[in-house]
Amino acid sequence: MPAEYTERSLLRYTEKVLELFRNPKNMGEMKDPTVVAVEGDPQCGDMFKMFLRIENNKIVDAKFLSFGCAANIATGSMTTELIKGKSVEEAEKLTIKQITDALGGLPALKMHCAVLAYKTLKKALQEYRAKSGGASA
Amino acid sequence: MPAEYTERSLLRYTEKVLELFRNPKNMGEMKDPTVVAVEGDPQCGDMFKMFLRIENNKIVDAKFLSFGCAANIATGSMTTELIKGKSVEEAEKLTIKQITDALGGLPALKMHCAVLAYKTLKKALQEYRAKSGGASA
Amino acid sequence: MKAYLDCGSTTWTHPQVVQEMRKYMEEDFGHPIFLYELGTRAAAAVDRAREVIAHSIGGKPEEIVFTSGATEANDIALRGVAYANRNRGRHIITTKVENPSVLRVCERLEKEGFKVDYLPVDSEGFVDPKTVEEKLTNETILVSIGNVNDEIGTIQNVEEIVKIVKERNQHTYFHVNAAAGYARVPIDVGHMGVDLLSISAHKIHGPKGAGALYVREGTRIEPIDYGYISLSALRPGTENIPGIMGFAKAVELAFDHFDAHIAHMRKLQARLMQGIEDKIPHVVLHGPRGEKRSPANVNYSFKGIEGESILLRLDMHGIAVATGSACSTRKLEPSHVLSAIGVKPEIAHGAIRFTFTWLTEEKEIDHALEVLPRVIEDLRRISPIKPEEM
Amino acid sequence: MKAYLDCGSTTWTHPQVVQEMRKYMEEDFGHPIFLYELGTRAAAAVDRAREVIAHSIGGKPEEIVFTSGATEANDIALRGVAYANRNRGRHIITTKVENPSVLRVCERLEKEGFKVDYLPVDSEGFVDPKTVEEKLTNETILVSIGNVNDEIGTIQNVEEIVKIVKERNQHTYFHVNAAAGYARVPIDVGHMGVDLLSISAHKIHGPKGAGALYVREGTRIEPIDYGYISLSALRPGTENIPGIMGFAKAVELAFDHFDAHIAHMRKLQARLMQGIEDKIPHVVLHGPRGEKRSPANVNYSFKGIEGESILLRLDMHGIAVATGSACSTRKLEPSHVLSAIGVKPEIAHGAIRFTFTWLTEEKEIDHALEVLPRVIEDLRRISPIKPEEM
Ligand SMILES: Cc1ncc(COP(=O)(O)O)c(C=O)c1O
Ligand SMILES: Cc1ncc(COP(=O)(O)O)c(C=O)c1O
Repeated sequence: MPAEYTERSLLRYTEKVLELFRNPKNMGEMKDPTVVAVEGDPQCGDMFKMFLRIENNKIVDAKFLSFGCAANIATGSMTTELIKGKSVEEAEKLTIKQITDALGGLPALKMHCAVLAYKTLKKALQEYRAKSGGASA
Repeated sequence: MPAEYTERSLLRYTEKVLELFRNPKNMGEMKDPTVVAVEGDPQCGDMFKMFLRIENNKIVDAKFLSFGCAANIATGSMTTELIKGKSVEEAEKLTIKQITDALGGLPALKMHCAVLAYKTLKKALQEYRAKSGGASA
Repeated sequence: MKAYLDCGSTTWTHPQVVQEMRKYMEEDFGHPIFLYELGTRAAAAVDRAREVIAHSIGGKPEEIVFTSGATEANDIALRGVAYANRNRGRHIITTKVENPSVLRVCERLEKEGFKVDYLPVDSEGFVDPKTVEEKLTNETILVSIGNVNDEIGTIQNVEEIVKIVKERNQHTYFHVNAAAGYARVPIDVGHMGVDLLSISAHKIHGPKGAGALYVREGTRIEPIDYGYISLSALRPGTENIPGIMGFAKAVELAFDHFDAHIAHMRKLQARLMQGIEDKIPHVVLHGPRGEKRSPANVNYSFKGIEGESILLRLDMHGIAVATGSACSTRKLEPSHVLSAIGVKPEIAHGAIRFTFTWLTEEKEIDHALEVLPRVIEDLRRISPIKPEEM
Repeated sequence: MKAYLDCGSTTWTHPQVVQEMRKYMEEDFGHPIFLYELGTRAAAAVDRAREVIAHSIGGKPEEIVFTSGATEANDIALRGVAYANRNRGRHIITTKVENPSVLRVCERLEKEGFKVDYLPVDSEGFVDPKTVEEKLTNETILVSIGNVNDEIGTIQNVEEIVKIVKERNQHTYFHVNAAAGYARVPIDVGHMGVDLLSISAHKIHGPKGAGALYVREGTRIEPIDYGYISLSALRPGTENIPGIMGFAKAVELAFDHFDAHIAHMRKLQARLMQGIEDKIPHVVLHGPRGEKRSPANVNYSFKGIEGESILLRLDMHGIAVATGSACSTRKLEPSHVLSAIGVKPEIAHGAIRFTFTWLTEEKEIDHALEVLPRVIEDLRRISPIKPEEM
């Protein structure tokens, strides 16, 4: 049977996603971040803002704001959790798959929300490199 | 909505029909009938046999046998009831509508069963006329 | 405390309905086509159900075709009439704000060579009868317009539109998808002059899997499905008798105190709207106010935040609501209804629909009104967008 | 004393099934597409039902499509596959003894330009696999054969026929209407090699209005109905969740002691056949004897009298049976199945079908055996035809 006729799992969240939606981590504004990046567009349904505080090339804190769905919020929580305490190089190596795997998977239709958080992180790291003059490894 | 799409009443019997099916009148063989007639064909699903005893141009008794459905049996009962005690002329004037009206109506699909009893009566009366040399009025 | 405020999607089945169904599952369970007593009892029961349902919309019992729901009723109405009348013309008129169960069928008919016009609506969701008039041609065989919009509650002026259609051509059929309006607003097929009308049991505390299509006597229509014919050639298959009987019981319960039910829903509606507008800033009402809005529907956007997040937060407090297009969350596009009335996408994304029935309790509304302001505030705090700047 | 011996037409709903349905009507009544808790519970429930039903036929959960019954499942299977594969060919093979829910769809497809071959059967209702082989062409896209005949209980050798079909062309799809065979004979879609298989809940003490179509992964099929899509695009409309859950519960109950159930039915069958043949002269058995007959079916003609009269007489004693073509009494033609096995019309008219399940009690059979000889004798006395001369 063609996949398009069994759409039952296209929208379901894993327990992990729902847990991170209900009790998000690292949510909120950050005062004096080293770098801030915004991605997305409210017209398209979501917008994501990431704050990083980087000291000695290490991400000592990460926070985010989200105008988005549960997938967006959960991915933001997971992404910031995964990079906190890591070096900028390590954070640059983080893949989208690592994030979604850590979430126990995302419904196919919600993948673009995960990508948004990831893109914002990439943008923030690039900005940091540009600012600090360092190139990515 | 075209009638063919609402067939709910095409097969339902009236209480009167069911009553005459459960307790048929004039059913069985007759010894020494004045005239006997058979109509129908078991291959077509029904066969009807009518016995009439006629004295002085009056139908003093009528009986029937049926290889048929409830409509057939009920119509046989009603037809024989309606002609008993009548003159041959009166019986000849009996219409199919009088019979089915007396039954409270028949489902459209079962009309041909009513017609069979009626046809058998007509045949029996014709036979009687032929036998007794008298013509119908 | 719980608050089920998504009755527009589906409702719980009334215990008396369940009781009625049980009778036709455990006792009078016969197949209605057979002549033995169990069969005739089933058939007689279906006849009674037909009467109850016909009566509730002003039709005749023999004009009721039982279906598995409004989706199927709409499909039979639209394709059944289109196929049976294609030799008279291939033009159909509907609106941009119909339920997907109408729109998807229209799109299918377009693929099969029919021409469909999707009428625009104004900012409150109303069809301008003049736009219907403009689109009518000699080829128009069918017009399909829902009497109540399921998302924003707009009560369409069906009667006036029917008049325009029928004045232009007596033989243009008029279909109404009344799934969202049934038992919420008065319906009389004679008075309205409609030829076909779809309703669904599970929106009125009847069972899922039961619905009906009213088909005016004489309407040219043909089946779209084929197979074993039990009571109706327009809808093959063994009848869902318990579903049908449960549906009829739900109709009785819904229409028994119809005026009181409406008054109750109007009271809930006023309380909810007042509460939201008093307690929460930066909200946008979708759909009309007052008499022309279904008494069972409230729909607001909460600026700066996204609907799914609101929905899931409310769910954490036992409150069930719908968001965006209640029927097409899968598409991740802003609701087609909100788009059609001109709501900007970023506002549409924050739309929450609250729907209730005559059985919804005031304390459910109050619970929602207690929780909602906190949820909105929390989500706004973590949003990068400022509601006052939208 | 009553005896319900028309389980092939429909069955009563098991009280545990009703109990299960009540749960999904009054408590977990949510719409499965929505993300709040009530919705996800409903969706999870449907997933569980899918597993139970898939397991019972050896399929995978995602290969189950819920329908409103076998009629709809057959229609989706036949037209869905025909439409999706019409570019590969327009030839379909079925048999003369299929249920009307298959035959009517085939006739429809003929009208739409498909060519359908209706295979003959032998005097016991068996298809000769060679006749299938002879009819297969490069144009053959679909073969549809029921595994058990609903009128005369013939258990078809589906496996062998599938092998022939697949050897000739891997891409010719094989559909089985298993409405009459499900829970009566073992079914394993993997072992049988079939691509599509239809089942119905109300024949196994589940609810009316629920059925399923098994569709093997990768099968080219398209919807035949359109509208609001909830969980499955192949079958639009809000799912009948209570029906689906009741269906799954019925499946559990039916398959829990499957072997014991079969043994019980075999015992009832032997008792009924022995009793009829011992007590009533001039009877004719329709369909095979022994292993190759469904354990749930007995079908005899009583010469010289007509089936409807027998049915109504038995009904006076609380006994429900079917006559002639159980599914087409409306046509007043002798059963197409009895015609196909060569039974003369005058014999076919006196055919009575007795069907039961694992829940039928021995005393029901005994009651029938007590009443039946008297009824037959009474009716023969008032028939103008002598049974010994037929
Ligand atoms: C306006 C409207 N039409 C049709 C439907 C579909 O009805 P059903 O669920 O009975 O198929 C719905 C509900 O989903 C609806 O709200
Ligand atoms: C063999 C067979 N196929 C199909 C059907 C139709 O199934 P349903 O009543 O679920 O539509 C029946 C019963 O009526 C049947 O016996």
